Amino acid sequence: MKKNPIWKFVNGIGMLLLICIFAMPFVWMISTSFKTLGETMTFPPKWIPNQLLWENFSKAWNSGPFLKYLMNSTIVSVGILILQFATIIPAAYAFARYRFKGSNFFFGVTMVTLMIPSQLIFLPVFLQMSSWGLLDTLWALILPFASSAFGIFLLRQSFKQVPEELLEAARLDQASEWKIIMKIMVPMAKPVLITFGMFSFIAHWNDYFWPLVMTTTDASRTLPLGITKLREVDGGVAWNILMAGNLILVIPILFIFFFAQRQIIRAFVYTGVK
Amino acid sequence: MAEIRLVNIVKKFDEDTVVNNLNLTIEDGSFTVIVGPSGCGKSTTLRMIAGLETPTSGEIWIGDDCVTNLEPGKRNIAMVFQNYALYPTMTVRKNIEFGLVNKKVPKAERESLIQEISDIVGLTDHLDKKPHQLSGGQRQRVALARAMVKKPKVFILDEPLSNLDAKLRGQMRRELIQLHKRLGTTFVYVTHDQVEAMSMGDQIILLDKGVTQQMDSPMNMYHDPNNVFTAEFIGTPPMNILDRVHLNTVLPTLFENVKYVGFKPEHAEIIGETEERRTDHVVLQSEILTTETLGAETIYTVSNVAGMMNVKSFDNRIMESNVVQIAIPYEKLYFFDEQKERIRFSEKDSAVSQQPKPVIVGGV
Amino acid sequence: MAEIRLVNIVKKFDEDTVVNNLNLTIEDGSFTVIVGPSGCGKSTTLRMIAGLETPTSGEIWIGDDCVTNLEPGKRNIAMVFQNYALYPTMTVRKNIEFGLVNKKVPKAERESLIQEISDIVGLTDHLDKKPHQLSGGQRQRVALARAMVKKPKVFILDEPLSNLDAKLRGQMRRELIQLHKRLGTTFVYVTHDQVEAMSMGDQIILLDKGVTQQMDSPMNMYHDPNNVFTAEFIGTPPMNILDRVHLNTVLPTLFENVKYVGFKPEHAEIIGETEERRTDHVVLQSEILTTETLGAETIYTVSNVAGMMNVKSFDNRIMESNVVQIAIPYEKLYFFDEQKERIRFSEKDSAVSQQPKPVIVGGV
Amino acid sequence: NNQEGTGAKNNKASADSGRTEITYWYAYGDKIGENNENLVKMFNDSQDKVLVKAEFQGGYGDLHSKTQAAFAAKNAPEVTLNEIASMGVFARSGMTENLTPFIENDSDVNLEDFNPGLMGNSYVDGNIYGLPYLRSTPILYMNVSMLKEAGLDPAGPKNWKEFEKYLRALTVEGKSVGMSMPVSIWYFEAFVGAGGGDMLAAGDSEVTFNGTAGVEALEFWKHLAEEGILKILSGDEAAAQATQDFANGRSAMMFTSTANLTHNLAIAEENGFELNTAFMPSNKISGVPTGGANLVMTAGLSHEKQQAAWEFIKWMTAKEQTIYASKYTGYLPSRLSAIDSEEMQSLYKKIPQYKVAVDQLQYGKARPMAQAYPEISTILADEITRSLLEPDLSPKEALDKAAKLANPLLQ
Amino acid sequence: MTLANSNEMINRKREPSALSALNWVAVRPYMMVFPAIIVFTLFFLYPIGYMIYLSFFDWNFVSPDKDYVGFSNFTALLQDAKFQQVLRNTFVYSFATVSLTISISLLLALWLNKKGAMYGFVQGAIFSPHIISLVSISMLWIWIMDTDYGLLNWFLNLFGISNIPWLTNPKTSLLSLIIVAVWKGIGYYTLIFIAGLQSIPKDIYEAAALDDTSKVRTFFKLTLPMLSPTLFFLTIIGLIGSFQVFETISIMTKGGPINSTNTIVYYIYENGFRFFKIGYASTAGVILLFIVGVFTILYFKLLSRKVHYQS
Ligand SMILES: Nc1ncnc2c1ncn2[C@@H]1O[C@H](COP(=O)(O)OP(=O)(O)OP(=O)(O)O)[C@@H](O)[C@H]1O
Ligand SMILES: Nc1ncnc2c1ncn2[C@@H]1O[C@H](COP(=O)(O)OP(=O)(O)OP(=O)(O)O)[C@@H](O)[C@H]1O
Ligand SMILES: [Mg+2]
Ligand SMILES: [Mg+2]
Repeated sequence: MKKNPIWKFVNGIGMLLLICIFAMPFVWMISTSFKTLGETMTFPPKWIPNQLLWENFSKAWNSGPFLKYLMNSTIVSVGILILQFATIIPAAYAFARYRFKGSNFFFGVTMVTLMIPSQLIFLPVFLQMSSWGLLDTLWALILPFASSAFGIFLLRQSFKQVPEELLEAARLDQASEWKIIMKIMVPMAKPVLITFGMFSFIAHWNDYFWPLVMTTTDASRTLPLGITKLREVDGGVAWNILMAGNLILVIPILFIFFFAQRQIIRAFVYTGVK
Repeated sequence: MAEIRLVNIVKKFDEDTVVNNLNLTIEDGSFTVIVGPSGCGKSTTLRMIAGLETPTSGEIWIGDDCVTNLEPGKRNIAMVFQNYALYPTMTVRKNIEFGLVNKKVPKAERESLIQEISDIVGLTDHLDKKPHQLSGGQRQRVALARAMVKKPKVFILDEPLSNLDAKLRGQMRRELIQLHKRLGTTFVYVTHDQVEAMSMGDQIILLDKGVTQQMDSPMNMYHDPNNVFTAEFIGTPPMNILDRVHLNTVLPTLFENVKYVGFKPEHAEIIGETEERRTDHVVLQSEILTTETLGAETIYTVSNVAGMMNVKSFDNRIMESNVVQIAIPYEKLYFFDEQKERIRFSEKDSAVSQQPKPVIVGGV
Repeated sequence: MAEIRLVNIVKKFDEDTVVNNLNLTIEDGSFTVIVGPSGCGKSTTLRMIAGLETPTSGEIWIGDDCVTNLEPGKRNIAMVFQNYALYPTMTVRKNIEFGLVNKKVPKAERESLIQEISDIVGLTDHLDKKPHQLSGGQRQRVALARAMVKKPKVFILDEPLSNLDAKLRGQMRRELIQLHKRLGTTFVYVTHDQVEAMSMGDQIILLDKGVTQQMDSPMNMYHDPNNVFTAEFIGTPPMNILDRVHLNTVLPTLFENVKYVGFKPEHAEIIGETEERRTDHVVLQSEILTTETLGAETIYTVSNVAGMMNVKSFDNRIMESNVVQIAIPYEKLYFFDEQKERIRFSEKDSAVSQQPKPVIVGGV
Repeated sequence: NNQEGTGAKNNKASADSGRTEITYWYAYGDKIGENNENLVKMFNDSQDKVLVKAEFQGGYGDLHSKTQAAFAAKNAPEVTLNEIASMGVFARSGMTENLTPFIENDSDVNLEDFNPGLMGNSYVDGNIYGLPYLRSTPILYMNVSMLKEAGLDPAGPKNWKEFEKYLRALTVEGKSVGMSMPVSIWYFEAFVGAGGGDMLAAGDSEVTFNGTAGVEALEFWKHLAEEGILKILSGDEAAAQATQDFANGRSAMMFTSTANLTHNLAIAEENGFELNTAFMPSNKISGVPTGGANLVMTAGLSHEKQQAAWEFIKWMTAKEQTIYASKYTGYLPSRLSAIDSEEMQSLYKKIPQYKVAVDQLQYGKARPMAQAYPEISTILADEITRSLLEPDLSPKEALDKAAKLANPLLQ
Repeated sequence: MTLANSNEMINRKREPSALSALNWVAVRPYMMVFPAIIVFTLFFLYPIGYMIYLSFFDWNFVSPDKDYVGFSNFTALLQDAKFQQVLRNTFVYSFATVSLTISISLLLALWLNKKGAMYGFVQGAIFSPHIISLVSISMLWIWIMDTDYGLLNWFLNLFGISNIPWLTNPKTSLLSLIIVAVWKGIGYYTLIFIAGLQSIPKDIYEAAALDDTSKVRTFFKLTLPMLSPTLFFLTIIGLIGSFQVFETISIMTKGGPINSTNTIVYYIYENGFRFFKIGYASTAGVILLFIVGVFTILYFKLLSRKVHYQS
């Protein structure tokens, strides 16, 4: 309650320390991405490189068809997002608002999905994709994630909190169920959708394992694979170029995050994730 | 014509009978208030009329159409919900417009309708705000506007004022009465507040446990209750109902079938302890427990041989002592039988006419 | 002794002055009600007394101690919050016990205190339930019990009844009055409902925009308002305040400094259109707009040359026509100056005494 | 899950252009990746019968996993790489094609020309399943500047004894250590080989690394580590760390693949010291494992595809391409004729460090190719690390324990 | 009124026959959940079934024959000392990660749950690791945790602490992975805790202040119970997530040194795709599924009932 100057000082120092602990690695990443190979190996570490070696970025960029990777990453992440929205919104609505035979069973199925790591199931999926001729296409990266159990769970929670009267008011206004979903439920769940969308986008943008398994050619590879290619060299690792590549991977996400940060807290306050 | 008739309506939730063989007629153009204690089935009845619930059995007619199984959107009914149920993500304009868009009303017509209605309810300046930016009274008006713009045959209002504070409630009450007058449409209004019911309705339907207790004009409801339930529900404070056995000394010669005797708080008079006895009154020696001064009137809670009761007095003199006598004229007594049904005697006061002299019961 | 004194209290939020140089004395053992419109600073004042806010300047005294900077827990004050602020994760018993444990009251003593208090408020059967399992009224009682068990010097209650429905509100109101009588402790009660204020308080403090408008007994508040604000705030419906200019034809000879004239709705009488003129009355030809029948009384909203006004009548006869005359006795008029302050004339009726004959204004 | 016919996709693709299309999967990016891509392009330009599509697939581990999965899905590339220790697994599980008939029926191929030191892993059960492509061997890298400072011969140590002497001389308390060495089975194989031992018994019936040669090797390591003159590194990043130590002058020597020579020369230059290379130190005899990958053909291809794949493999391992790849990546030239070529010789003259590995190949040994060897390697590496970290755990005990765990895997 | 007329026309046209309307209402929920359920069935349930099936076979995944071996994979696996260590690692990792993350982020949330640009910035900063791919994070931390050249030891040296062989010593390697996981997770958890704190009504704190409650008691008796739904949501999500850890191990340690960081998913991957023991890997998968399933059921059935103090 009282603003003691000493407390204020300690508080400030503490926050600074926090920022250091959590942001320092990025500063390090940025710094390294501008260094020469020799500088990356010096000890004690150098914070500021002697000169800004911009060519690390072009080297990273040119180490593979990065434009293609970037496009693939975008198509996959956005495609997944669109499909997820298309599947989780109606499902969450049905789970939240209808009572129907088997709803518990279906919801159970959904929850089971939540606990399965992709490392466990990729082989059968791989064989299936192959038999459908979808291997090494973007479809193989998109389809398995066309829905999200976590998304359904979150969204159902937030749909449940929409008061019943609102739906009734809409029904009296002669709105179809579809219209109710799109015009009333979805706008009300917007913070949750944005948050979920952001997490989903981040997860798939950054995903390494699935594309690694499902793609065999550059035509369908995504950015994280392009980046690790920089590391898969038999011999010494060029950390400077690797970090430059990682920075290329991170920047779009950073951008999205600062756009969506406000929504996240709100989303959790609203749904009261419980 | 938009007369609403409920014929033998029964509504069960699982095994719970919430509405039991209800028969109602709500006249076209009337302002009908459904009133009753919490949980008595008011909302359920309303929701069946609106089509938001389907009755277990029975029929609902609006005008000449049997609407029992018609979708809510098709009944030409507008509803105002207790907490307004405004669409929180839409502006006031969009809220009002939503139903019109669904009905495929052309844009130009929508515009002019919105203009017209928002003028009426005084929202013109707020059309581009969202509900959370509005005060309680303004929200209420948006809910009304949204209902009105559809030009429905019937307005249904489920406790629309219960979220407002006393002052605003009084004001909105008057506005609603005037609105009804202006539109001339049927209003069905639900409340559990009898003051609201009394002050607003042309016709009051009093429900208890899904059964109609009385369907009457406010004045009759007040002055001529059919049973103890009505008598105890209507009035601030409501009628005092005394068990006959406590009155045996004061009114020993009542008819056998009279089980309860009631009187209205304002019909009792407080007379000083020492004041002389009155002959045509029941007089009870009492102790004043609390005094609520409401300005023009004062309500005393008193305790006496027959229990606790309220007395309402319009003169504001200060009592010198807590021990007083209260006097109720015989002619103002109401009588009820064992089933708590009103006993009406053909001739006034006949129930106590045989009583030669009143007796004051001693002690408190 | 637990007299509470606020001395030159100022409270600002950022640049917003919410309470402006407030001086108050709340007498020991009194039931003081702070009343005023929403946002006037009632809660802020209360919270400063409780120690939940620190005043920007000024001093707060409880008894002989200056508590301005004392922690809330050390002030020996108990507070009942508007939405009760019960600890939702604890049972009723734990809720009541919580403060005692903090005070290190021994277990056996706690047990007996809880027993005693829960008996008083009638919660004995619910001690092991959690708040969400209780009804509104029961929760309210838990909040009270939690406050009472600490045996505080002062009870502070911030709109404790506003979440209850009308019926329960009435009942709880009476229970609180009785509780105050029994305990004899200082009660500071906040409400924005003047009916509540009138019916409960020994002393009423009327605030507006952080400034005291009047501090008085309920009866004085009602019959002898200091200014237009008080007059318009108290009473259901409140006093009608008319601008003098509209009355020039009816009351042409008023003193210059009188700017507003007021009368209470219950002091006006409705007389048929054709009834004879009265000499010692202001008579206004009016049209009845709405009629609210409340049982014992009826409130008419009428419109006439001086605007809209309310008339309260205790006889329930039905009007044959909407066009009536209302008559207000001169002696029941109140006068206010340009600053809306009351003008009290030394001799009764002197303001209109020079008036030889009343004039009826025509037209509606 | 049986292998009748090949991937439908590939057959279809070949129909239209007139050229037989085949896919080739390779591992690693950077220089190695470029080398692969360049060679494939050259091959495609050099003829008009076969069209090869080259695809990067990660490290050797990823490449292997994906090849298997693709094979199970009947989608495998026609040509791929097998890390040499995995030759056996792929061949024995029927994933790769026996190349012997192709070699026998093809007069262009002279098996004699392949460096015999590199051929050990080409044979599985007497048949050839792959031809050496990008191959390496561990060699000793030395910081000559530090060697000179310590008054040592820049030519490097010959045997274990000299090796120990070097280490001791190069260790300066608090400043530098003789060598940083990751616990790597590859180097362990070199030390066991130098002691005249083998990792597995003939026929892969049981492990023999807990024999005298093995125990001696580990005892030597442990002794050096305890002296503080050999810094043992463990974990996945050990190799990178060793490089870093070396680059910074914190260690004077290191073992690593010939393939890293280019990279390390660059680092030495940037950090201003002179770099030399030498044989792995010998003990009783000289014997070094080789590393890298062989080119293999997937099993079950159509005749047409087989021919195309064979053409490609043959071309890739031909003299000119061997020279190209070796110069581009620093890997060993696998053909004797390539070594003798003028181009290579002039390179060796210019950068003599390259030659060391080639010369060392005369002692080259095959790596074990048992199916369980990858798993055995992990087990062994764990136990070796444990023995080096825990003073009380004797090398013999540790190796016996590893043997006990590993032997069942061989059955 | 023309408006009313046109409406009636539209109504009549759109009105479906009673029967089909009824059917549609009954079918509608299924139509709504089916797209999602189909995705789950094809890409999660079927593979799981297949995995369970494979756990009864000995198979190297390319050879045409699968040998049916009954439960012997299970018995072998459960007796395998390495697998036992893997399970132990997994549990240590999961419980340490979750409990550390939760307790630290709860403290941070209490501290940072204030208004002001600075606090918002710090919240954003500590959340930022969550948005970066695990691959990048792993590479970054390999380097930070390098024994001789790493930032972390360099920093500790400033305080006179000698080099710690973070990733290269079996004693500290698992701890290192835990540190990375905690570092990455704290921001996300803190944000959710802050949201949870903000939904606690202020007035109960005021009530507690009037009850003369100490800070510590307020925290344990009010804040913590009020946060319990959030707490358990995070616990279960955290546990499930940490049971599935893969990337950091695959990139930072490959399960080593001496198997000290090998956890179950990595073990499955290693056995299936490095050692070609599909049956064994599938069996481990079934065991993982079982463990995660137990925790999930525990959450949904038991704890949620106790924890949710409302309705
Ligand atoms: N969907 C439902 N399922 C089961 N029971 C219900 C349902 N809706 C209402 N009820 C029960 O039906 C009874 C009547 O409810 P209803 O809402 O009509 O009461 P009400 O008169 O409107 O009360 P209030 O004044 O509190 O709004 C209550 O006992 C309630 O518990
Ligand atoms: N923490 C705060 N920060 C800024 N302004 C505040 C704060 N608390 C109250 N106010 C402002 O102070 C004024 C008085 O608030 P207060 O809560 O005392 O009103 P009130 O009389 O209790 O009203 P109500 O009857 O609506 O409860 C309001 O305008 C309010 O917006
Ligand atoms: Mg209701
Ligand atoms: Mg307030």
